[in-house]
Amino acid sequence: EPSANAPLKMAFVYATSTQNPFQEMAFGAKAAASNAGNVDLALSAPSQVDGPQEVQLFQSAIRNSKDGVALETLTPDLFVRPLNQATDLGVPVVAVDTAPPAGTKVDLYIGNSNTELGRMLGEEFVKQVPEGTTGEVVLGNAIPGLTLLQQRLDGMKSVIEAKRPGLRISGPFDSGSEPTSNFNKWNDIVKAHPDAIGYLGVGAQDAVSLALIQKNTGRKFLAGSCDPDIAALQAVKDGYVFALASPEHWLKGYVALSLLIEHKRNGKELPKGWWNTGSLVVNAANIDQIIARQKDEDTRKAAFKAETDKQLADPSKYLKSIGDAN
Amino acid sequence: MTEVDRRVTTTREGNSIVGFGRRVLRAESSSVLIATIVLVLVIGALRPNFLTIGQLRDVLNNSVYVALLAAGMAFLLAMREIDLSVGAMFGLSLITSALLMRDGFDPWLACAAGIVLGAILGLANALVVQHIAIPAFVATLATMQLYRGLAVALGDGQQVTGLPLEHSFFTVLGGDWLGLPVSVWILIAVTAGLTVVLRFTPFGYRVRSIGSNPDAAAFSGISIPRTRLYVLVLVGAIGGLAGVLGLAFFTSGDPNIGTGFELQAIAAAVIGGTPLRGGVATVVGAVFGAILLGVVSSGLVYFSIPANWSSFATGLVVLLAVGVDSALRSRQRARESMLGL
Amino acid sequence: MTEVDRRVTTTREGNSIVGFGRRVLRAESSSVLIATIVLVLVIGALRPNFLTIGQLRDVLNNSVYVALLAAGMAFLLAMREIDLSVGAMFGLSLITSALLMRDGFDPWLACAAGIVLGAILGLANALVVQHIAIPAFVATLATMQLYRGLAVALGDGQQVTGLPLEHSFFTVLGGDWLGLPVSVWILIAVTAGLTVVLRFTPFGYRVRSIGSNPDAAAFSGISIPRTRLYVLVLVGAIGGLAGVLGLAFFTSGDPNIGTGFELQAIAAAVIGGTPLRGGVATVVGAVFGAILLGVVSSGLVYFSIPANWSSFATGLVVLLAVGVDSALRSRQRARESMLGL
Amino acid sequence: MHAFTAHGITKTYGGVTALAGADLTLRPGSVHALLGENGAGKSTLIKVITGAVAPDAGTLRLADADVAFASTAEAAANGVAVVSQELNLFPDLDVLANLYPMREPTRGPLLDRAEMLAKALPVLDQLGLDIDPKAKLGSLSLAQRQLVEIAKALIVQPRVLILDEPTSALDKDSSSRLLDILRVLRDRQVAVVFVSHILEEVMNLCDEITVLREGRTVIDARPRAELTIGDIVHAMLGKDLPVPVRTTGTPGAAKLELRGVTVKDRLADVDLACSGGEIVGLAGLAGSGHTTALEVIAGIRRPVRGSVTLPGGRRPRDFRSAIAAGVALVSGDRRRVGLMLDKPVWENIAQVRPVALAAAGGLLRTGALRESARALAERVRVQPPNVDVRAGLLSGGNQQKVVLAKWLAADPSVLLLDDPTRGVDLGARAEIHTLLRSVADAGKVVVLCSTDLDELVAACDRVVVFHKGKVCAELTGDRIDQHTILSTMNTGVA
Ligand SMILES: Nc1ncnc2c1ncn2[C@@H]1O[C@H](COP(=O)(O)OP(=O)(O)OP(=O)(O)O)[C@@H](O)[C@H]1O
Ligand SMILES: Nc1ncnc2c1ncn2[C@@H]1O[C@H](COP(=O)(O)OP(=O)(O)OP(=O)(O)O)[C@@H](O)[C@H]1O
Ligand SMILES: [Mg+2]
Ligand SMILES: [Mg+2]
Repeated sequence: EPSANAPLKMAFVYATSTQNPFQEMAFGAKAAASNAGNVDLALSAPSQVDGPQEVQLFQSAIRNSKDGVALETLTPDLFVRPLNQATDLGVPVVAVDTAPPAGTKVDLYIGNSNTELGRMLGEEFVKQVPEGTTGEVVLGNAIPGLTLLQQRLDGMKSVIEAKRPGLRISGPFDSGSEPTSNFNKWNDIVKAHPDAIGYLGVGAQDAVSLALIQKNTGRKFLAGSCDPDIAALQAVKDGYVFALASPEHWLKGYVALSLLIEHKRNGKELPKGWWNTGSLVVNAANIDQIIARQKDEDTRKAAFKAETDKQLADPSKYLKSIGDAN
Repeated sequence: MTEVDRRVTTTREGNSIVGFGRRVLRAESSSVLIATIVLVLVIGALRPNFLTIGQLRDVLNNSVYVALLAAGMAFLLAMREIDLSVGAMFGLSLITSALLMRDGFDPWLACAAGIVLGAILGLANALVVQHIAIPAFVATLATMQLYRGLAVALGDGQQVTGLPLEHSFFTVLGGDWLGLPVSVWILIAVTAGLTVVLRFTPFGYRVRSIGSNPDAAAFSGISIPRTRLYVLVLVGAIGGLAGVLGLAFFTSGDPNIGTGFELQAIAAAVIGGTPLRGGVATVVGAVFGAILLGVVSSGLVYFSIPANWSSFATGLVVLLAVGVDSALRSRQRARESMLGL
Repeated sequence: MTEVDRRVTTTREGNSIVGFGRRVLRAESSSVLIATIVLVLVIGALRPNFLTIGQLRDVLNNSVYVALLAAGMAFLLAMREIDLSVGAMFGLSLITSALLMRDGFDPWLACAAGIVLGAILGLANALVVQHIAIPAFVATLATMQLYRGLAVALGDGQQVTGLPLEHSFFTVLGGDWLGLPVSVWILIAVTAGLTVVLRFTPFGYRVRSIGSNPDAAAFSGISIPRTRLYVLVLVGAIGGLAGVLGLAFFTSGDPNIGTGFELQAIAAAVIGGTPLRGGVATVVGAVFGAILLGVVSSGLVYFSIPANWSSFATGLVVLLAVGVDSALRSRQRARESMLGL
Repeated sequence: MHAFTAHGITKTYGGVTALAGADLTLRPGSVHALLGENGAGKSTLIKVITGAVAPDAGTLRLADADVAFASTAEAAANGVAVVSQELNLFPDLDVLANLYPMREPTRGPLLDRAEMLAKALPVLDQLGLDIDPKAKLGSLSLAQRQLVEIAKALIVQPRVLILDEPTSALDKDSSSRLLDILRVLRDRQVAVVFVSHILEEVMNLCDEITVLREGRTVIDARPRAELTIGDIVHAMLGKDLPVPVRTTGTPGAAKLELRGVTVKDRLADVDLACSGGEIVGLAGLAGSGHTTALEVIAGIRRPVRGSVTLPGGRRPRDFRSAIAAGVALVSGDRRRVGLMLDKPVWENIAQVRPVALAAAGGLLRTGALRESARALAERVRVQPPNVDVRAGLLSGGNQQKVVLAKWLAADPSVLLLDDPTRGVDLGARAEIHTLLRSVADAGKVVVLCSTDLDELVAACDRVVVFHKGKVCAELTGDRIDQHTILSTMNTGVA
């Protein structure tokens, strides 16, 4: 039995170390650990999105970090056995960003609603387009086969279809995730659909590429996307992108780790269900504030403090049934 | 008899069991095995938690897929070919079996279908290589995208879930037997089988002959296209097998699963002692190469490396591990005597 | 003069300019060029929009990075080596230049630093290969992760923005000259330069000699390690150059940039007519191989392929394109063997 | 009754005619010599007979049936075995695996290694090949590999056995052992075809002789007794053998010196001095260290003790520095260490001086390289004299000439040769010897190792004999004759 003041050994396992959205969550987790103090937090992620390898890292993590593991993954369905293994080993696990798969005993999921996120972006888009407008809108999907991007696309599509029925929606087309291929694909898509009024992506890189295309060609069109990468925020500030829908990744990591620490340190029961940490629209109105927030880890911590305090003080307000997660 | 002759003769080990064992060990590249063990021990010394049965079992279990693909890749490398589509064949077989199961087919039947599909994909590779007359590298670069695309398209870009997890397919193949995961037993069986094929059958001789000297092989009447076809089909079938084992463990189908496995499999085979230049191969080495890579990535988790440095650290440790392997290997080579002209 | 001699002499093309031109064209693998043109025309026939100057310019511009890496890769393949770290060197050079610029260094200075860094990374690869005595494939598999990891770590996992975009570095290198992007001009210059190096310098001959028969090369007094070192440094420097060109165009640095370029570069070189078995290489072919791949992915966009089918379609078109290339090539071969060459 | 007949065989490669209606008629129980100068079409005819190459026209009959083998494997299955000139072996496999391509004995699905070994050992013993059958083939010397290739054919127990220059890489001992085996096979009614450029062997062994010239049969299965060496040479070359100009060298200033050179297990305390102008022969049994001495001079091997001084006082640190100091090393193992088979002849000839040494400047002009290559190719008489042909497509002897040309192109001050005329025909060989003489006359040091004692006798001014790693005798003048060299090699005393 470790002594009472031994550091808690915890881990945050996430999809990849090289992409910004996941890093935001890692920053959140780190912040929670350092706020709580005396937590030995291991951050592990494959260098590319690679489900099976993440499974492997997770399996190592539940052995090394017995006090609790937060798991962020893009391929939750691969984790049925590993999650049960964690339960067998008595390691508390919280699912982050994607709902835990059926057939496991993990019953806390902390994430935003991706359908909602897509809808928010759709609403922002609709605001830019006068009623009765006709024409084409083109959608892109950076990683075909990734469920959460599909949910965002579905959400966005439903809003546009409902509110601007005169618009013809093309796609989604494959827009590629690696930065140069994302640029090339969008560049070609823009050329192949020269008359579209708007181009909408749902990944982190799309806004960056769409802004650069406008800059290079001098053509102005409506561009929107999700995830507040630094370069994407810059694109909003420069006026090339009307809005970014941010899933507020940082909050997910923070809340997940805070709850795990509370649970282990003070024996507080982990809540059950889907904790929706919410989403945020970044547009011209709040862009400066968000850029300031995203400057470094300290600014993030400071800016999110009010929100995290609020959410952790009243869990029930944020909790729904896991089955509702979308 | 000259002095040299005598010397050469004394090095002959005859047919003794010891000599046989030693030769097999040498042929099967023990150095990567030792390097793996050294790595495990070093990690274990620094982080004792790592040295638990459960953890080591997990490492083995996680390495099964790449190890199987690497074993097949060793055959290909031995005949100077490369198959880049193995990861995609793995993914497509997995998704297809999963879809069949979801649609109500008997899981064991779906499992067989997955393996057969793998073999068919391998056959398709072979036919493309033959009839378009392009190197397997280029052909499989294209079919890699094709197969991956099919995996995404068939599942409509979605993960395939809702499978009958209580069925014996999942409990047996995803379960344990005599303290080891069944998939590890299957890996052991496949490794042994492929080693026998490579070392003790005419087919294995042909594969290595072609890689060793393609002109002489053709001159000797060995059909290179036919041998390549068999090997590509074999690699496909192994990919299919890995796919269904993956399905049994992961219990769901992800269309992007296995992305990047091709490079890992090649790397594992090469680290294990199968050079790209052909003629030589070791299935056991390839499997241990995969396990070595698995140990590196599992082991690093124990060292709270800052996330931004984890990729850097992985590269560094791989470098160290192959460095140890290479040092062992060169000692062995030195013993094998240097030759002049 | 025997009868045989006489017949041989008549087929000889002598030293005429025509003969020279024909030899160069043959050596530089015109088939991939023709295949590319055929592909462009077919797409253009089906989707006339594709045949605009702007679109074709973009295809060229987009292919520059992989084309540069492929040009370097052709040298490596010619000597039976492979560098998997080219994508990571590209990324790391790009990020490093970007960071230097952000930190106030003169962009042109940062640009030079990026290229030099590339060369140093190449040198590091060479030293690893030499001193750990492992194949370049394994060494660069490790350094690929290492360099990529450094790119992530240096930039703290964030994109690097806030660069002085009005500086001449961005306007010149990211701009146009005589109707073509400057980076395309640089690609043309590098291609010409490397072709001269490969075909008309002792160094180029050494590279191809080694790939043709390493033992014979060593027995002719060619130092394989030294030649490999130069080539790896060259490839690194080209990676660095591609990196700074990428920075000038994209105007910000992303640590993920260039992921997967290694496979594309190898594929481009192989499709362009540089086989993996070594001894032969064509820089021009490699560049056109990259352009061919660029045409495939740009062209497909015009056919509104649903995202879930795009990978499948890409694979299919690549297969068709290399099929055309292969058919042309085999006709050419048949003609050559008629001449008894 | 004929064992095998080939009639009217024609084969052209693009513009090159390799065979133009060649005939060959074999009787059982007879050793049949197939002769002709380099490039006459001998190997091509053999490839046609054994199914490795499809003829353009002509008929093949085995016993009484028309045949057309699809591959050498099929030929072997029908009792027609071949020892090909360019060894068709697999360096990465062990000796045993090399002996049974496409016809491995099996037990069930598995190889029967015990059976393979049991069948191989007597053959290996018979050939005097005392090696571990499990040794990797790539670790064997050229001579040993040649014997493996022969063993491979013998194991088939063929009715027709075709040997394409089997003795070119063998020393006297092994050659005569092979000839004895062939005599035994003749007594067992096997039809043997024997290709060789060593007429002495031919006259000793063969019963009938066929000569090819430019792809045609010019002497068709004539009994040996009816022919003199002069007739044969005339038929082969279309003229008489050129007599090598035999001047006695006058030692020049350039000096190559080995002092107290010791190489572990190979050489013990060897002193050797060679002057410019003379051709020095090194002789010895396999393993006696004479080739090792060559390697030491070339810097390929570092002696543990002693020193090597090249002309001009430089010492070879490694092979590259030796080449830079003017050393050239012509090897008989042309395919492994001599040539780039996939490259045209001119690139092979250019490999040392313009490429490795960059002695022709930083920019190479293809035209100039081809031009100077053509001059050299002509000098050593490469046939066809087209430097754009890939080296791998040349006949064996012509490949060997390219290796020589490549090193002559480097204008060496020390010319080391290890079996430099392996597989080269009589006419060209005499011319090469004249060429060596002219190199020596230009004041260069020439050191020659050869498994062919006749060559030592014909070319050398002085022969240094090695025995068990030591120099045991130096023969000069009249004492350079086959008998003396041979007995000294074997006994260690002159
Ligand atoms: N595959 C090929 N393509 C083109 N020419 C060839 C090919 N094979 C052989 N030749 C040519 O055919 C001719 C006959 O060659 P072959 O090898 O039969 O000669 P050979 O009599 O065996 O000579 P040697 O005594 O040197 O071995 C040569 O001019 C050779 O260059
Ligand atoms: N220590 C050894 N281990 C294995 N084989 C050896 C060893 N020493 C010598 N041999 C074999 O004997 C052959 C001849 O050896 P060495 O080079 O010393 O003799 P040589 O005088 O050059 O003979 P040769 O006339 O064959 O050229 C080698 O090529 C090699 O195959
Ligand atoms: Mg011949
Ligand atoms: Mg020797």
